[in-house]
Amino acid sequence: MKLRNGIGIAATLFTFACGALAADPVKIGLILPMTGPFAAYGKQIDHGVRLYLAKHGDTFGGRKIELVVKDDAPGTAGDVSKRLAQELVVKDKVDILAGFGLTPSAFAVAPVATEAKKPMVVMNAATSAVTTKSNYIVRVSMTLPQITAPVATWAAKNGIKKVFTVVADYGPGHDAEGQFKKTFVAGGGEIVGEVRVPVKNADFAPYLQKVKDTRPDAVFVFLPAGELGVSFVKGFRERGLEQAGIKLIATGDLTEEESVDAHGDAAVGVINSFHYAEAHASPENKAFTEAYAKAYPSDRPNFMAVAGYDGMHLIAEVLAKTGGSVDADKFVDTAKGMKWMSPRGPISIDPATRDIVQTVYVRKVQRVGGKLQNVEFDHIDEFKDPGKQ
Amino acid sequence: MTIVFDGVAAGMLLFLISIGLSVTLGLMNFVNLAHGAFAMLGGYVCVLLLGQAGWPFLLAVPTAAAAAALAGVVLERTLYRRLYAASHLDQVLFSIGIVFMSISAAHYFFGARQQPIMLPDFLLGQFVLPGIDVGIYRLFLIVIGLGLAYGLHWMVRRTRFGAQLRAAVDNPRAARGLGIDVDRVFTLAFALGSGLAGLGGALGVEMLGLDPGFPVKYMVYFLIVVAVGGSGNIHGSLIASLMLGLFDVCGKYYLPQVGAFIIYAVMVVMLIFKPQGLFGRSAAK
Amino acid sequence: MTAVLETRGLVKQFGGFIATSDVSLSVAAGARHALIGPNGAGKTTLINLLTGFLEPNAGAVILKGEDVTHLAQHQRVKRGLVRTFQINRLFADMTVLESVTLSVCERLGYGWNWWRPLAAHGAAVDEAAELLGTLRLLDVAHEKTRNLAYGRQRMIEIALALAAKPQVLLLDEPAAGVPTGESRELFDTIARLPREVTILLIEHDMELVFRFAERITVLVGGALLTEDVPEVIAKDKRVKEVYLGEALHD
Amino acid sequence: MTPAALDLSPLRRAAAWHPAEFAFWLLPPAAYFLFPDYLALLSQIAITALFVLSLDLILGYAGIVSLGQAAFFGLGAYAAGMLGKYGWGDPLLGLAAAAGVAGLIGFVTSFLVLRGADLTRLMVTLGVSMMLFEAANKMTDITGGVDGLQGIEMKPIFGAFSFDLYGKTAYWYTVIVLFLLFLLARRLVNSPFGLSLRGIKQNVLRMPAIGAPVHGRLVTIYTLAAAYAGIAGALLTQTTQFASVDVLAFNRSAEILLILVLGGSGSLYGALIGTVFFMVAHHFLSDINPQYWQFWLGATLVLIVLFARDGIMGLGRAAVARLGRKAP
Repeated sequence: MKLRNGIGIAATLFTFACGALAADPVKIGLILPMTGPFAAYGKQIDHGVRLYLAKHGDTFGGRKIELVVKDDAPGTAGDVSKRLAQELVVKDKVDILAGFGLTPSAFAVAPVATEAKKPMVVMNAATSAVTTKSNYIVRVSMTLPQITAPVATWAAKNGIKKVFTVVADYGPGHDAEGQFKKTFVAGGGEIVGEVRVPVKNADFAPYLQKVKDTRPDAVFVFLPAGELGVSFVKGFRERGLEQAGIKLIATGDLTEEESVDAHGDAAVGVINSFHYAEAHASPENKAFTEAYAKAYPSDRPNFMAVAGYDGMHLIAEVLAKTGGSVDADKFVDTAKGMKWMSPRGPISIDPATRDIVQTVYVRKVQRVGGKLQNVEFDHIDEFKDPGKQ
Repeated sequence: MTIVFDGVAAGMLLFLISIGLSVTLGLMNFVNLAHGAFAMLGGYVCVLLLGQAGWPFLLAVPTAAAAAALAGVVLERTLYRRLYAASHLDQVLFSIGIVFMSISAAHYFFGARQQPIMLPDFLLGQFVLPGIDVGIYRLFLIVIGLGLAYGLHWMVRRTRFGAQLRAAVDNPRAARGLGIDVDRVFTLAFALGSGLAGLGGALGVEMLGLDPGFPVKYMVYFLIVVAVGGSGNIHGSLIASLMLGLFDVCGKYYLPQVGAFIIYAVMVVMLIFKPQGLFGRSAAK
Repeated sequence: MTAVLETRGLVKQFGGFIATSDVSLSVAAGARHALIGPNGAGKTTLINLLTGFLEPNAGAVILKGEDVTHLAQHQRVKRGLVRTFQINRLFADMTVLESVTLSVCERLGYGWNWWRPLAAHGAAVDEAAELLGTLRLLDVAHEKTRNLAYGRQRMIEIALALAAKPQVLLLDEPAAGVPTGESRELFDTIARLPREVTILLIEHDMELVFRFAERITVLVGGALLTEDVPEVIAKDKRVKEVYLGEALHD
Repeated sequence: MTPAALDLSPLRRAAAWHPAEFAFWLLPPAAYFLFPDYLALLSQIAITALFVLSLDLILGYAGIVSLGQAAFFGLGAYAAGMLGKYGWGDPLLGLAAAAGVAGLIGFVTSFLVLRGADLTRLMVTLGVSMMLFEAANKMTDITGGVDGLQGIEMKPIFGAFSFDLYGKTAYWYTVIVLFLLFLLARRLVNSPFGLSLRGIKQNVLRMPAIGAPVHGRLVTIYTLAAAYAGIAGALLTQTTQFASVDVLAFNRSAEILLILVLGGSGSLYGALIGTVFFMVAHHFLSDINPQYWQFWLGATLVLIVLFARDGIMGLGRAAVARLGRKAP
């Protein structure tokens, strides 16, 4: 009796185990800043990921997707991100690490991905070197040089000879400054002044006055999205730099959809280069923006939401192709060279660097149907990260 | 010249956003780090009235200040008054708690994004005088700042309320003995402090932006002004703000490499030579 | 008798107000010397100048023949010049034994010892306990200072000073605020101190002063008015006028 | 010599090990076996506890308010990081260097910081740490800026125990360092030196009048606390192989102040228990409610200030006292 029972239990357990194996969900650990100064990043990426799952179902390659979100606020503290990654791997037993609002977070987690052999899908962190930190990293967002170079090229080609650069005084700012200078000077332009402004800066008056006094053809700005950009653009208008014949050119994060409304009409006319605009005209984007508006009526989709969406797409496609395998090497091999039509346009994963290759657009801020939009008027196709060349 | 004007305007903005703290910290001797939370409230009220309700700017700003003052009264009546006798450290922690709660609440109600603000046309742009470009909004800030400084100074020094307030702070028991309603005086003073915070917040949105992180982002600036100015001193705060604004703007214009250093360096140097602040009362608790 | 503590032409100004004006005072070794004067005469300022809490604008303080004018307070304490305060300055959250042991430790130079626990410094603890015995504070040795009655706290104020083994003890109104019965006990304790300890006393209660002091200095408006033995001071018309004037003002 | 009437045992008991303390220190080894999945969090708790301890030494014992302790934490973190980057990745060497650098800067800045009253100290410590932050942020080439110092390689401890993914080595390493430094702090606060610090905190004006050199004592403890904070920073770098300018950020200084008050300042165990409580609450609240957990943190703070002034340790003591009254 006892023995039979024992066998019965064992058998039941066995079937359970097998059944569980087949339907075992794929766990994705999303490490994002959900509070603190970069809370908006986490929110947008989270929205993008969930929107994808809502639209395309949550089962790929026969396995259900399960998300575990961890808040690594403030997002700049690598130690926190790393600890969360360790926990996700060790305790929550996730199969894939994803998210990463800011570069330090991605840098700190990279060794965990390598050691634990987990694929790591970077959905924002934009410093060029991120993908070199682990062979399991795939990036679906952008790199800073990638979105900086096109506006420099455009400026050099369109009669802008002298540029004054204004960047936030921190790592990414220094990178943007370097890339702009490199591309712009190579294109025949001249940098007539450069200034690095503190990240906590209440007043741009002295810098703007300096720009005005120097009288360049244009001023190039890179500032973290948020009140700095707003303050700069408003100051630019107030001080009459436009009337003094100075153009405002920037990377697209200055006027990305989430913060452009805070600029108001001051932003109209800003020329910038970026990889995604809500106003991008394509059926994919139309479907995406409509679904987004329905799911999150109080927010506007921006590049981070799209990166979350595309990151999830990449994971889904890989799972479908590998039949649900989450082996890191297999995952990365499958992801390499993958091409698809994203809401932002055609994109692919560079097989050599595992970094994203995409079309970068040159846009101008305009009012479209009462909303401030970045309207694309030029583009560079299949643009690779120039920071790695 | 333009740089000097900008420096004065920047200083005036510092003065506007920190003067409320001069009242609570300086006059009432309460380290209210939640000052920025009241300022944020003023900012949000102002933005909502302008954007959603379409009120005119000049009406929305005082309403924002009134809303912050009202919130100040409510909180003072329920919570703050229990801590008047507590140590500075307790007050710091208590008000940091309020800051955290306000950040989360703002996040909940308004989201994480920057709030837009549209100034009326007559405050936009600048006009050019020989040798100096005058930003109209900056000029507006300077005028309001000077008006406030004068008004407050007059109120504290010349009115009955000011005298009662000073008496109540210096020696509450004696003040009570003189028939002053100390509780009421403190409530009013706290309302004044938070109302001024709200006013500063509303006027500052244009230049400082507004998102849930506001109370923390600018906390350091409020404190610097009050610490350098010496607590409890309207014209001390004014002069400290103007000095910091001028140093900061000129430093950034002429020595942009030094950047954010200047404001901290100025503060530390000043405090080393004048530990009580520029015009401090040495009788701090 | 030689002077153990002297001042020469001490001047202290606060802004335009002259708190101490050209005070030259001499306290003999072993003296029971009192410093009196109406409110605002500058007695406490003078004590603050003697102990180094304030620095004089001019003049010198000489302790046992050494010019200590520019020494820090704790260095003067090390040289035997110790004071009590008019308003208690105690360690509210320490036990009485801890407070006094702290003072003893500082004198014995244990204050920098950071490895062995307090209890292991037997000599210091024993000495503190003995002092508590003399001052009849043993029963509250393990009580926190803040929990004691005012009279006993006043006694601790003196214990802290005595633990520093003063050669010159400056007592700033030791009986201030103490009920009469207790103040008598307090003065008995002071009177029992050995003659090696020179005492300079500031006191308002004239009865106590005349019972205790063997020499009295009168200070008015920051300046010395007169100095003599109690019998002479008691008859001095100027002194009476000064106190009468104060009485009228009150 | 001692009068027979006086029983000295309360004084001895103050420095002797209480059974509850032994029990407390059994927790870290127990946690290793009970929560093997949480070792990374537990190591960070140990590191934060050490950092809070450094603040407790100056604030809780000597009464120096500071909003700039992250300056020393960051210096230590960078000292260890730099060594690791340029090939001297031995962890113990890193700790020593971190303590040295942070202690040296602590010593130098103590002369600025120790002037003035509370508010002045608050602002000067803040100012000093902000300037350090700005300097590190400017020197991206050296510090790696916000992106972090690249290429930190840590050698195994004693050449035998390397840092692993599960955080086992990191855990034992941080806990042992914390324990040793706690022992040192415990000796210190129970010594005459510690007593003199309490004296300074309780009545700074009396201390010179009993012959204590107040300034010298404060400089000493400030320097020592800086070294403690530096070691905590070094531990963070070594266990995460990561250091960015964030280690110098203002919110770290503010956070440990909160933790210390939550736990109860002026008590070493207050610092430790406060850290455990805060970090665990933070961890679970932010898991449950990642966006709004700060609200509950704020509410807790307000309640503590209003109703439980001495923090968790104070509540504990009150509870023990009440039990004690009821029991006999």
